[in-house]
Amino acid sequence: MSAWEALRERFDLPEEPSAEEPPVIDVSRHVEMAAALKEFGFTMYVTVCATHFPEEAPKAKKGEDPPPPIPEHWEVATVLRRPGARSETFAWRVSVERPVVPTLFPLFAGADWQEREQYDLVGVIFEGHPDLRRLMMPEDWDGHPLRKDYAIDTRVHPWR
Amino acid sequence: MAVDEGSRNYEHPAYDYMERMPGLSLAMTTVDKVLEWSATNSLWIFPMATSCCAIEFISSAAARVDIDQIGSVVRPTPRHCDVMIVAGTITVKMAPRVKKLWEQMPEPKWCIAMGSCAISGDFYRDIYSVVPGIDTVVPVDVYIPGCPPNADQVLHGLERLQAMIRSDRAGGGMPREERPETAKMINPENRRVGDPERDPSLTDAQHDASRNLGVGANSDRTRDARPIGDIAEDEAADVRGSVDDLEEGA
Amino acid sequence: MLDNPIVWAFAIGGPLITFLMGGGAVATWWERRFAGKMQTRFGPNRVGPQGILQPVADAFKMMQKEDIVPRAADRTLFNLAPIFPPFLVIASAAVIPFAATVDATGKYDPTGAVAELDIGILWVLSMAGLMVFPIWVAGWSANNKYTLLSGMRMVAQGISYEIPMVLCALIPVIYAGSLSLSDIVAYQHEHGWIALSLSPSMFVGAAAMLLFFLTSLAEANRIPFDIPEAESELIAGVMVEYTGIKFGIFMLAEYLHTIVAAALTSALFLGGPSPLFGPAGPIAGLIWMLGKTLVLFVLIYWLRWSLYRFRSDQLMDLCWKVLVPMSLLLVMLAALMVAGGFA
Amino acid sequence: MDIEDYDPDADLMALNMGPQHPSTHGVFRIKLILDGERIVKAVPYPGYLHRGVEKLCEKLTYVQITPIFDKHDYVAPMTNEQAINMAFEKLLGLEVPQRAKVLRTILAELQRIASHLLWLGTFTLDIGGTIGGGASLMMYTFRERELILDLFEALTGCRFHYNTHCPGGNRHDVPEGWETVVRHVMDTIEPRIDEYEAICDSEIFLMRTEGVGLISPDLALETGQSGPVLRASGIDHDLRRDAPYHAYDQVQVRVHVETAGDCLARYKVRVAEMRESIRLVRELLGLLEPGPIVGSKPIKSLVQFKASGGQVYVGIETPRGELGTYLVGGGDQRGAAPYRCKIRPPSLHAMSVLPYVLPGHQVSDVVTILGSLDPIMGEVDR
Repeated sequence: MSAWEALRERFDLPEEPSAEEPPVIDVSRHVEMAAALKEFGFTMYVTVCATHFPEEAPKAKKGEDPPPPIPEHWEVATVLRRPGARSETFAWRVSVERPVVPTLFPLFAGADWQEREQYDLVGVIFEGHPDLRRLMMPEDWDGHPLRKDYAIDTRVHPWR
Repeated sequence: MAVDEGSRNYEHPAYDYMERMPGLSLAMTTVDKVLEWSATNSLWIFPMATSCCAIEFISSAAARVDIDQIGSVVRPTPRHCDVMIVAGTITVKMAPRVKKLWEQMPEPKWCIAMGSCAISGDFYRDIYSVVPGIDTVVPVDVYIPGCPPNADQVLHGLERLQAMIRSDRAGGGMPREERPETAKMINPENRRVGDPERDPSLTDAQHDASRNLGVGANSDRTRDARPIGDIAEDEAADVRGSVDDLEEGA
Repeated sequence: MLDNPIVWAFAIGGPLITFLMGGGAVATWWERRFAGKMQTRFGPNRVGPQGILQPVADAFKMMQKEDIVPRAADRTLFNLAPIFPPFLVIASAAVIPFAATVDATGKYDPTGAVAELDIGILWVLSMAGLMVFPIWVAGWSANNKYTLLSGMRMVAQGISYEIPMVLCALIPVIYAGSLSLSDIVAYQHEHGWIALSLSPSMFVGAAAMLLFFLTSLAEANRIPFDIPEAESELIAGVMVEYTGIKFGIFMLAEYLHTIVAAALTSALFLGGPSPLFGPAGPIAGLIWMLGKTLVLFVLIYWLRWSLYRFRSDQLMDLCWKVLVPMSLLLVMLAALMVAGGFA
Repeated sequence: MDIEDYDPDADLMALNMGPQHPSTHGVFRIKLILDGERIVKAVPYPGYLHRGVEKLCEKLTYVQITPIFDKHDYVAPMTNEQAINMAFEKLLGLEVPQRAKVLRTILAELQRIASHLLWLGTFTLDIGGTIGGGASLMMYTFRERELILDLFEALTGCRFHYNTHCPGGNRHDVPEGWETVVRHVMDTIEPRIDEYEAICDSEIFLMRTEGVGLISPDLALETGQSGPVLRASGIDHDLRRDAPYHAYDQVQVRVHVETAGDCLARYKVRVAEMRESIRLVRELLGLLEPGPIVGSKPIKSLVQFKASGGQVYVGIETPRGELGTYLVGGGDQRGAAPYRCKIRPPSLHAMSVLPYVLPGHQVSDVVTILGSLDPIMGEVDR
């Protein structure tokens, strides 16, 4: 039985895994999902990717009222891997309106630096992370460079 | 040139003695020739090797090229070196260290920017964390273009530097290449935290943001098995003054 | 006139110091060429024939460099420390006989030492023991954590390795029954070299020579014992903060130390100027002495460019758990040999 | 463990290694709290080479991104190009022709040999010192590495930073006689690996590496180790065999696993991988059949490829471990550029194990352990 089948009922996943669309689950079940997968053999922490989606107004169709704007939100995708023969990955997403996501550090020590990096660059707070400092940028840097409203050439520091 | 080079006209005090000593001043030309010969043929290198170019720089010390031919040795401490070769991208976080290490080198000293990242930032030049050219931080004498330059180009760059030093000693001055756009690239939009010129509202907003999102509230530990201490202990070590914020020799 | 010890000291000491200094300088060039050949590189080859003027260029360049004393350093000690290492090394070379004369009666008389002390070995070993101090002072006074660690390592290593070194140096003393290096050489001329005679005592002698050679490598900070100057972790050891010619003096002292260690080993265990075959005149003695020194010197650099380095605790383990007991055992064996009349 | 709790009377010293240090493999800073020479605590500070690659990827089109990926792991650019281009191909739904697949696999294996050669040289440099035996071995390994770089130069025109992969295929087909030269180079390198082993089979090398830097299998998995570090800890996992991509399903990859988990085991795994790569290159050269090397859509313009808003993750086995790319497609509005590109660098995970491993070791072991993890700071910091 594949991991997908085992977890489908419990987490309301779609019928078939999609190659391009990792399932979105509720943020309250984020840690539960990781724990369930870890029990299922997905013991290797691969990556976490936080993406910033600023507020966006979709294009209105002709003759219709413009649809309501999509509010600013963050998506945090997590990938785990089952090591060994016929290794496979499992990815899922959580979507949040405030950039606060529970940490996976108690489950996977490898989440330590990856989450610090996402906090540093995207500004997502991993709640419960014991040591959430900036990893890449200097400690006194302003802003989170990978947010979409952060201009690419915003240099905060004078460097000499 | 964006970098103040007023302090670069270094002359060893021995020259002064030699000029005043009767008789020896006649031999100045010969002595100066010997000194120039020795200075150009013993350029010891401090490798500010950060990224890709560092690998090619190591190759230049290896079998095919071997910069040891012209007497260049790589020494790991800036105090022993004559030439700083900046090989690789320098970031905003690293630039103060480069500056400090440059200042730790004894005069007379020269700087070579190796590779397009060190010269102009390459295609990282517009990125928030990258210094667009090391010549905004330290004065550069020789540029070795390439991404990365081949190993033999490093040897060629050193030989160009030798020619420059000879020209300088002969009174021709140090011919150097300039990048005119350097000067206007050094003013950042925002000031560093703690800088009096910084807009206080920025600092307040940052504090508010972190407080609202609960960064400080999260610092209690969740795992007992973790062998390293948490951030508070780390800070404590800093407060006790036991940390040299920057390396002395490294 | 040469009977006057002061005239003698100048007559011999001047050439000796010149030779050692020049030899130290040439050694730097030679080592770089040698390393180049070992590593399929060229090595310095631009200044002078085969790049032999490279040490001259390096020395003049170092003299031109700015002299930096770190603000936090202890200025007096920092400036004082580089003076002593070459002084101590040359002083310890003063008692090594570099040649020998044979008078009409056939009496072999090693000579050529600046001062023929009766306690020659004691002098050499005490000078070697003093070497720890300038290096520790250099490490301490620079007020840098890397130099401090390096100085501490140097003290620990120097003091520990002195013990097996002294014990191994005792074995020629036991055999020859004298503390004078000239007497030891004369004994070896008569009875065969301590490390290479055809008697039962040879095994003890050869083992003692091996241990003595190893410990003198440690005293001279050569690989595999160069943890005080472990540049992959401690950057450049105690020399991190020294600029220009002060650093150059330290470097020179290291090379001198190597030469003197090789000369001492050959005098103590390989007969010094005593020839293996052929005539035993002063010139032949000088050539033999230099030849033996050169062979050991090449060996040191051969080892240096092929071996890795110990960790500091492993170094101490090696000293206290292996070298000290072994050298004690060797001393006892040597005493038994002498008592049993084998030597 | 709190410093004060550890020993109130101890005179602890904080030693700052880096960011510019001869043995940190680039600009890496690590703060060591020392008790004498013993490490009580180690705090790493990466980020001195953060070049904002991920932000830059959002500004460029799919075709433009490949040369940037060359630079982020500058010791193995070939495998980096493959990682990002495989992610593009999955997102854009492009097929790679058979010849390009085999060629990519050959290039990846050659790159693995070159990367491990460089690692061996720098590792022994850390143990033996820049003036010592380590430097000698480093010169030898660089001599052999140059041979492989020459192969790449003949193929792409560059010593590194090749930009030879593109979405859907390769740019450069092999020149005439290239296969013969590859075989010749393999024949040259193979006996030399035995020589390196003979050099490293010395008592001092074993003393410095055996039992040093132990990483248990649990710790290795939990901290997300991959590649040789993981295999040295006894986990039998290699993406080339377990999740084959390119032409790895057409050959049999033998995975070398060591159980000790120390620096010596990592050394053994990498040396065995070099031999295995030589064998694979020879086998793969036989599979290189004539055919196109670019897929159905040769590149004509920079904005040719448009992706939906999908999200994909692709991980491949580089010399350092699993290099993955998490791509968020551009969607309708920014179709020609990725919306978000997250790189999963193996070196970052390798370095994050340092605080767990270093305490209890000596200062000299720091460089040994750091070197045995084979970190590339360009990859850690990006």
